[in-house]
Amino acid sequence: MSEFISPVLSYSLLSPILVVFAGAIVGVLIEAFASKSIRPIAQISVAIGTLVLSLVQVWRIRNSGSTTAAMGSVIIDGPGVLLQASILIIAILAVFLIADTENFAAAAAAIPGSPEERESIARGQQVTEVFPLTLFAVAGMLLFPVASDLITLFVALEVLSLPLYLMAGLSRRRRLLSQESALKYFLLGAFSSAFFLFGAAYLYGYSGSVSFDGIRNAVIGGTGNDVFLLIGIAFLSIGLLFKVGAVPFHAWSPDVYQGAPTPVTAFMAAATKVAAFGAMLRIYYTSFANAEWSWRPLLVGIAIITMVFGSLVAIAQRDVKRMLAYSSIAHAGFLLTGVIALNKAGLDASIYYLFAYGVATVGAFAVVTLVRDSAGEVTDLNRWAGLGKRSPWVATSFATFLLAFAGIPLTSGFIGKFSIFSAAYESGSTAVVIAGVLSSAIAAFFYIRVIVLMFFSDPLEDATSVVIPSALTRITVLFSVAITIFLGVFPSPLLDFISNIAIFIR
Amino acid sequence: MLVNNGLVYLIALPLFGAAVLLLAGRRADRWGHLLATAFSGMSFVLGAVQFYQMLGRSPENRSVSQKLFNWISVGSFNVDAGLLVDQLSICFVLLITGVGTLIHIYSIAYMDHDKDRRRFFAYLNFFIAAMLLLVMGDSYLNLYVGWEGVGLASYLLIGFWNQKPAYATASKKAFIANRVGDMGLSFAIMIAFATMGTVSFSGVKEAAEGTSQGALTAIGIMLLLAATGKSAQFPLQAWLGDAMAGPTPVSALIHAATMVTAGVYLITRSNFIFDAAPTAQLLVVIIGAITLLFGAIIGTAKDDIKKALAASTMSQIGYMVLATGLGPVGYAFAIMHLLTHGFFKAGMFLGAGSVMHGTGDEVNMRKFGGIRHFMPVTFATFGLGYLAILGVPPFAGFYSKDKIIETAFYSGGIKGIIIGSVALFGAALTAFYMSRLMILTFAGTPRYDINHPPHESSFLMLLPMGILAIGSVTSGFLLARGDALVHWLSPLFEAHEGHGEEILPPVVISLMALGVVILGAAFAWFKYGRNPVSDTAPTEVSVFTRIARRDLLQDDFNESVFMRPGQALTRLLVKTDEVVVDGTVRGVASATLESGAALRSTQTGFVRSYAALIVIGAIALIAAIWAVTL
Amino acid sequence: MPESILFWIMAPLAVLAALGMLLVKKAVHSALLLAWVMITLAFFYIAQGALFLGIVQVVVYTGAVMMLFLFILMLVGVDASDSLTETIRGLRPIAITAALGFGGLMVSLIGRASLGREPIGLETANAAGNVQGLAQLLFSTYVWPFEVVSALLITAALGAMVLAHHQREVARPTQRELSEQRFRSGSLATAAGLPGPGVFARHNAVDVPALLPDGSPAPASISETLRTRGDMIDSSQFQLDQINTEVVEEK
Amino acid sequence: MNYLTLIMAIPLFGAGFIATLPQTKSLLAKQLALATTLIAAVATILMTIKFERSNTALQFIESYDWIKAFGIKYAVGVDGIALVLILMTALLAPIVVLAGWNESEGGRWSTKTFYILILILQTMSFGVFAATDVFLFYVFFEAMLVPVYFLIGGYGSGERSAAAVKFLLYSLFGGLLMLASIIALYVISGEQGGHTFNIAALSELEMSSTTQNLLFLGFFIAFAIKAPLFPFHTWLPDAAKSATPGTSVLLLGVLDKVGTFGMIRYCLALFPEATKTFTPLIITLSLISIVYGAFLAIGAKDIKRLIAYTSISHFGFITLGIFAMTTQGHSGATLYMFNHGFSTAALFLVAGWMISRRGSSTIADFGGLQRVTPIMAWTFFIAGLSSLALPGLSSFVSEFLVLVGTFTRYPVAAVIATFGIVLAALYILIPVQRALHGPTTPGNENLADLNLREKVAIAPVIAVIVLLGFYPAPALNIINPAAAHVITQMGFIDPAPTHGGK
Amino acid sequence: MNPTNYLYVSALLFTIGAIGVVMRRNAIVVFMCIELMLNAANLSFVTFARINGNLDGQVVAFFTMVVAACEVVVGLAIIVTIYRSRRSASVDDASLLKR
Repeated sequence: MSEFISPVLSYSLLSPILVVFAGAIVGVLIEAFASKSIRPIAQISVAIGTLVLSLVQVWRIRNSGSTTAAMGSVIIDGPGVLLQASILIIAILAVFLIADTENFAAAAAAIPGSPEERESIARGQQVTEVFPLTLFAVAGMLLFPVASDLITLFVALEVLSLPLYLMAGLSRRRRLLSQESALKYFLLGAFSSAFFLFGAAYLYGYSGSVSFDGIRNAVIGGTGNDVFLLIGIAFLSIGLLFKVGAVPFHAWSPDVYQGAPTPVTAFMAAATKVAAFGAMLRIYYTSFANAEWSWRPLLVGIAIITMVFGSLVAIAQRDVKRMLAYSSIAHAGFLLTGVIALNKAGLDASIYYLFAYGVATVGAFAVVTLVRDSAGEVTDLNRWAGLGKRSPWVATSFATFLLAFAGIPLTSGFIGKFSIFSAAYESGSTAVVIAGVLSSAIAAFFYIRVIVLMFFSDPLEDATSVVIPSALTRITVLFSVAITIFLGVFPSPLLDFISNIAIFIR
Repeated sequence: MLVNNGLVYLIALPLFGAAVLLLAGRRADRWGHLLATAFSGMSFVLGAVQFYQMLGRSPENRSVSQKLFNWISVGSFNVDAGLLVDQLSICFVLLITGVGTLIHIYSIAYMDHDKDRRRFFAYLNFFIAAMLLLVMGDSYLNLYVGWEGVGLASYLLIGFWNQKPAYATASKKAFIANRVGDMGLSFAIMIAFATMGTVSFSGVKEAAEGTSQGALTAIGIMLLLAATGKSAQFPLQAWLGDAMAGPTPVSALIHAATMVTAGVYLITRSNFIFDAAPTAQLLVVIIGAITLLFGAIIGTAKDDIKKALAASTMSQIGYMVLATGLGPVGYAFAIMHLLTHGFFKAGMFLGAGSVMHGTGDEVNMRKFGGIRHFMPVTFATFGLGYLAILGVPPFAGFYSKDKIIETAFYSGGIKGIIIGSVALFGAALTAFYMSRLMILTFAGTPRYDINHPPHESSFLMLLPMGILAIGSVTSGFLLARGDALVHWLSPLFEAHEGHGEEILPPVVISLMALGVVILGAAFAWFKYGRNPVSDTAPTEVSVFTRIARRDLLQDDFNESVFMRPGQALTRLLVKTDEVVVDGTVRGVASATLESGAALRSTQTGFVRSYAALIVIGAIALIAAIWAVTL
Repeated sequence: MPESILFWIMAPLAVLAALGMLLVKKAVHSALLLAWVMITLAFFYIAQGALFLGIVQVVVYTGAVMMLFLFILMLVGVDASDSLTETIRGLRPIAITAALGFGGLMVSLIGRASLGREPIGLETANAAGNVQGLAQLLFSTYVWPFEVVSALLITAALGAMVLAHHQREVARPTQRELSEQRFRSGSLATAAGLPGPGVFARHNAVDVPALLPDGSPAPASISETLRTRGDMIDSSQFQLDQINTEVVEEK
Repeated sequence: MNYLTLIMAIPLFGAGFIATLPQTKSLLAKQLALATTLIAAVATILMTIKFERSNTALQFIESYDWIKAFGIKYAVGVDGIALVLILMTALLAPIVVLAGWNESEGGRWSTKTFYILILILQTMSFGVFAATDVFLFYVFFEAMLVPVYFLIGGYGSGERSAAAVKFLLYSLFGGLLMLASIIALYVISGEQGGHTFNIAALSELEMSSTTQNLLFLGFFIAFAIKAPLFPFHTWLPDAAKSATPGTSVLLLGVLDKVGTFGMIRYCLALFPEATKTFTPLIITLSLISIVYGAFLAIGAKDIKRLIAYTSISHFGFITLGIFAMTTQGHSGATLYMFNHGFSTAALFLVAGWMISRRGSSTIADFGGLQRVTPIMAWTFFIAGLSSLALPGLSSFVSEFLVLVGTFTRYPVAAVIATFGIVLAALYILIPVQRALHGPTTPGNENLADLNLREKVAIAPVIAVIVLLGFYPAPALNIINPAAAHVITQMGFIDPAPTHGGK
Repeated sequence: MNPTNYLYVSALLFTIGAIGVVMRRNAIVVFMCIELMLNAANLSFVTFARINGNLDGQVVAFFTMVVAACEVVVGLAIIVTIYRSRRSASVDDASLLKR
């Protein structure tokens, strides 16, 4: 028996993740021991403090690169750091939304409509467990794109997923829908993890190793045929594609986006996408890069179907959250072109796109939380009619995000689309670029329809009102707008920053 | 070539007058007509001075030019805004400004009661300017500007009383017909530029030598098309009758004396092209011959005094065009007839206007009769014009028309006989319808409302009529004496060797012409002079008469061949645009929407079907793997 | 050799049990069949040199996880049986085709696969004992995910708390408070407590209201939860004259 | 001095300034907008004076790095073609503001917003003509859709939001096709010595003919939609009908020119071979546009739609001139763009006044206006004459140059196009007859004639129309060298006279 | 004995699990089917561990069990919550969110 090697962990490189874990545990302890009255403020402070601290840590390690930060389970490198930073920024914005009142169930365990629930609402309660749950999810997301073996990847996947399953069911209003979305998310999520795991098994079988590097070596110097490799790639991809919401593994996302509390939707739509694409980029760019002949055509097909499907179905939506969900499906298709590109430009573009898209998404959902009537959020698009007249600033912000999604110049979305499509074209994937351009045209259709509705339609009788945004929500919206426009007009600093440090190390 | 920097004032004065009258608005109502008349008169004086100076120079040095500025210059396409006055132009200048000024004077009285008289004079001045530009431009493109300018003036004047929809339509019709002709002028210019690289008269004349027959023929035919439009020649003649909607002085000036003769000017001016393109020249003759008869036949059937005169104009211009088609020998005669016709036809139109003025704007000759008793001066001046147009010696028409008939006969072979006979027959018809007109109007028993007898017009109207009548009497003699005009113009044309084959002595032809004129007049006398005339047109008439009354079906033809199909095409295209072109756009949009709605149904809400979707996706992936690893 | 015998006996049984899981109506039967499959797998693990896993499989999976399942099944109604008729149109044929296609393709693919190397076996790896080998990996190479898994456990606990734990908003009233409340409520009718459910001698389940002296049912005798849910049985059907008293003699 | 940046900045500053005003100060907003546009116009005129006419190179060049990672620069510069279009934009803007003094009042939003949008649009328009970086051009090209969209949808009439959406989607679709081509160019440039968007550098790329053809189409369709060319025109009548007259002027006068300008600047310069390949097709489309647009104008019942259709016909001429590849055609087409801006402005503004007085845009609702409102009728008539290219008015020079330039290379095309001038007479004179002539339609007896503000607004337009008709040299002198340069660059030589000649 | 046989079994079990998810309506049974799929994956891991001669696969299987246990807790909590709200554990009843 070989000697036991004591594990060495590089705490400084892991500190962003560790800080978040620690914050989550502090949150749990607050739940356990703090009195109800101070819980909300304490939780918010801890959550935001944790995330900011973690962001600071990320900044400090931005130029470090290491494959041995956690005994080979984690690789800290440029792309990882950038993605972690993106996740953290998005998470901070999302936490601002989560911290706003009126979003989460008063008592999640109470039966909807029961006296107990009424009692809790009357007492002004709100579940505060969402904060530690959020932090756990963030921790999982931070780990997901830097994981460098299949075990860590799988564990991180579950760490980020489980809290989200739970959070989806915690809505204050329309709780049946919320719980339904939690159930759907959970069942399908678990289903897809099974595929993921099965794929991981075959990759392990093919390469004899669970580390990405081992798989890469096996791909390069593999003996025998590729059947196991291909099965492995296919099934592992199903798990990842499920997370990013690519067709045909997308079906959960509209339902979950609609049912979940809007701040949670914002969080998972933006941050999950970053994390999942981060992991995809790493694994496809490193482990599978030399087998690109096998997966690229498949991904091209999926990307095209995803873009077109997402754009087409979004047109038919009458609910703003569902529409954003389909839009996010379409964007998953666009982002897949970055994976397909398989070059440095594609990597840079994907990271840029993920950040820009994530921020705009959080902003868009933040606006959704503001449009309410007496029964809570109003997501029926027809009732958004005339919003521009009553709340021009809210409507203008939303329009900005929609224009960014549509890829209109001078918004971040345009630079993102341009860079990602040009990277894909550079790699020779012309078909996917053309499909992307065409579906952008389709997508513009429904973004513009919403703008028309807000600005050019007269308000309906049963007016929805826009709540005065709380300071935190206001920060989220304003920051998102500012970033969206700034990145559209002066993308250079970020682009240069990304291109300087975004290099995968092995 | 001499340069004279004063030429531009000829044009600038009336143009300035028009601008002042239009811009000053109602403020100029009181003195506007006088100013306009003065400007027109000054132009005439300038023209006369010019003419006088020309007379003092040797024939080769008579043309003067002025370069105003470089107008359009792109690559090798280089056109100056330049003026040219030569022996041909000066004839027109004098005619335009002279007759024009007379008509200005006439109109002061004629339009006295119209509250828009100022506007009328502005248009008249504008017309003078445009027409002068037409005849003074030194290139086809400059001519084109004047060409369309007179078209615009004509449009404005025909539609002067455009509150009547029919008049407005008439003006539009005139403009459109002219535009068709203008298209010909455009083509001609384009071909000229493409083949010769220049569009100035001198340049084209120079280059015509080395240019292929085909190109020249094409240019010639296109110029002819332009001429048919402007000069109301077949097949673009239909607008002229309707153009009588304008005030009568307009008909006299524009639609009798000057503008409609612009086609003759154009062909004459382009003699170097037609001389080198016999096919085009033959076509000119044919068009002229057809129009000559066409107008004459229409003239026989018209009861509207102005329309009868218009038909006569068309026919007379047919003579001129025919003459221009006869080559070097014909040009001078065409111009001569043009000038004499300018006098007598303008005079008759003014006379007709005077009659109308005296009878309360009645134009139906069947409502006249015996007017000579009430309007002796008008009768006298009109009668002199009548004799002139009939070609009775020694009145003006005798000198000009007989020459044309003669030249037609002498143009050679069977062609000469045919066109000569046509011209002769035209003369007979002319005699018939003009006599009919005279008889119906001035002779016979009164058919007007006895309670409102006609009255003679004012001096201001009678003065121009008198002057023109003098012209009708003397101009032919003056121009023909010693072949004055022929010699005057000869430096412009290719030298020609006398007449063609003289198949008959000139005297015989003159006698024949006189004979047929007497026959025609006599026939008219028998038909209208001896019997009382009904004050409504008889309805039981032959089909030929009916066709003649309908202007030989010219409008029916245009309507069924161009207008209706055009309207149908328009409707079809509007429909096409809506259903096919925009329909495709909307179809794509709605197909997108519908496919979105259809795909939406895959989202059933059942977790199990979502799971099935994932399984299907997985199967697709492994099926692909299965296929590639075979 | 013994392994093949084990395999060829256990594997078909496992597959059959798995298929049975799909086809049986009652969820609890499915659970038991699943437990069987898991135990089979435990055998397979042990047979393949994964002794530790085999034991953990039995302890954790079959023991803990499956018990949790059964527990929840009890909670939601152990009797509940699934109707197996398909209600979503077109799903069954798709599912069956998918099953055949998926299974067929997988089997065909695995049959076609080659690794280009012979199976090595775990003799070397397990040389120092399977548990020791695992431990070495777990606590050195994979110590990071091992630590991270703790987050998962906390999440699970937290989740269960959020969704299932009712935090009491008001202190539970004491016996004394309750009886004082009863007496002070104005009417003394309920001072002695509400009647208990059940029709004496005939049917005494909690969902059958007691009969009042006049023979009418007393809804107050039923738990409020059942009443609001509507799970109340009409007690009149248990009146003596309504009951079929015919005695059928057993043959 | 950085004129181009300056003139782009002026409206933007004005917009920013207006944005700070309170909602109620709408008069001040109007005055500020007018002042801003006037200042911009003066600056542009100064720039035009400074422009070296004989120099065919780009002038007033500025270039700064914008997005270094992609080699994108903020690079501007003008040649004669771009300059006249910028000048046209600068001159039209104050006129539009003055002419449409009250048109913001029926809108969905405040007056202030209206002028902010107008001024932003002006900046974008300057940018789109001045950009010498393809990416920068694209940014302006797309971004200028947004203010127009809000101008139509927010201040228009009738089915305004549907029209706005149709306009935006159609344009976006074209823009995206162009984006695909731009991406391809970017990638190809990267393969051939470094990513760049500089037009001059891009025009030297080596491409296979298939690539060139495809990329050409990407650009061309975008421009054909913008211009618009048959069969991509159907958005225009709807948009023009719904927009306010001032917006319509900017839409047809300025925005649509981007399409034809783009053809010269991008299609021709970047893809000379593909241009040659597609010339027959494009000439055919141009001819169809000329005739088809004219027929639809003849059949139009709505005055604004009519003007829109006439523009389709005119854009057919412009495209024809561009692809005739002769100096006359090119100069004519460019001059046509300039002139069309003014003649359409005149038509639309006067039509707008007529409509706002009558409350209807159906031609049949007018009649006899010449008696009631002579000045308005006259201005409309003159504008109409300019539209039908009457000699002596500015459009004639350009139209004739296009025809002559086309004839020397493609005689048949020129012949067909010439038929357009007859149709033009019809489509102008028919509405003139219906609206201005005839008896005064009941309800129109008391319409007011133009007031002083309106006269002041329209007078310069008419003046330009007349002056350039008689003396086009000032414009042609700027255009000619640039147009000739394009032709030379493309490797074309004007056909020599076939016979004789001097 | 050839370990590949275990792979066949694993694949079959995985298939059955997947189809079970599609075919069964009871949320708990659906979830059990997912567990079956995870077990199938585990079997593959163990088999591959044997083939490859290292213990990594077994470690993964071990992790899977832990993860699955957590997942079960969360999943069942959600199912119970739904059941309490709707009195039904059928996944088909939870279909308000659609289209």
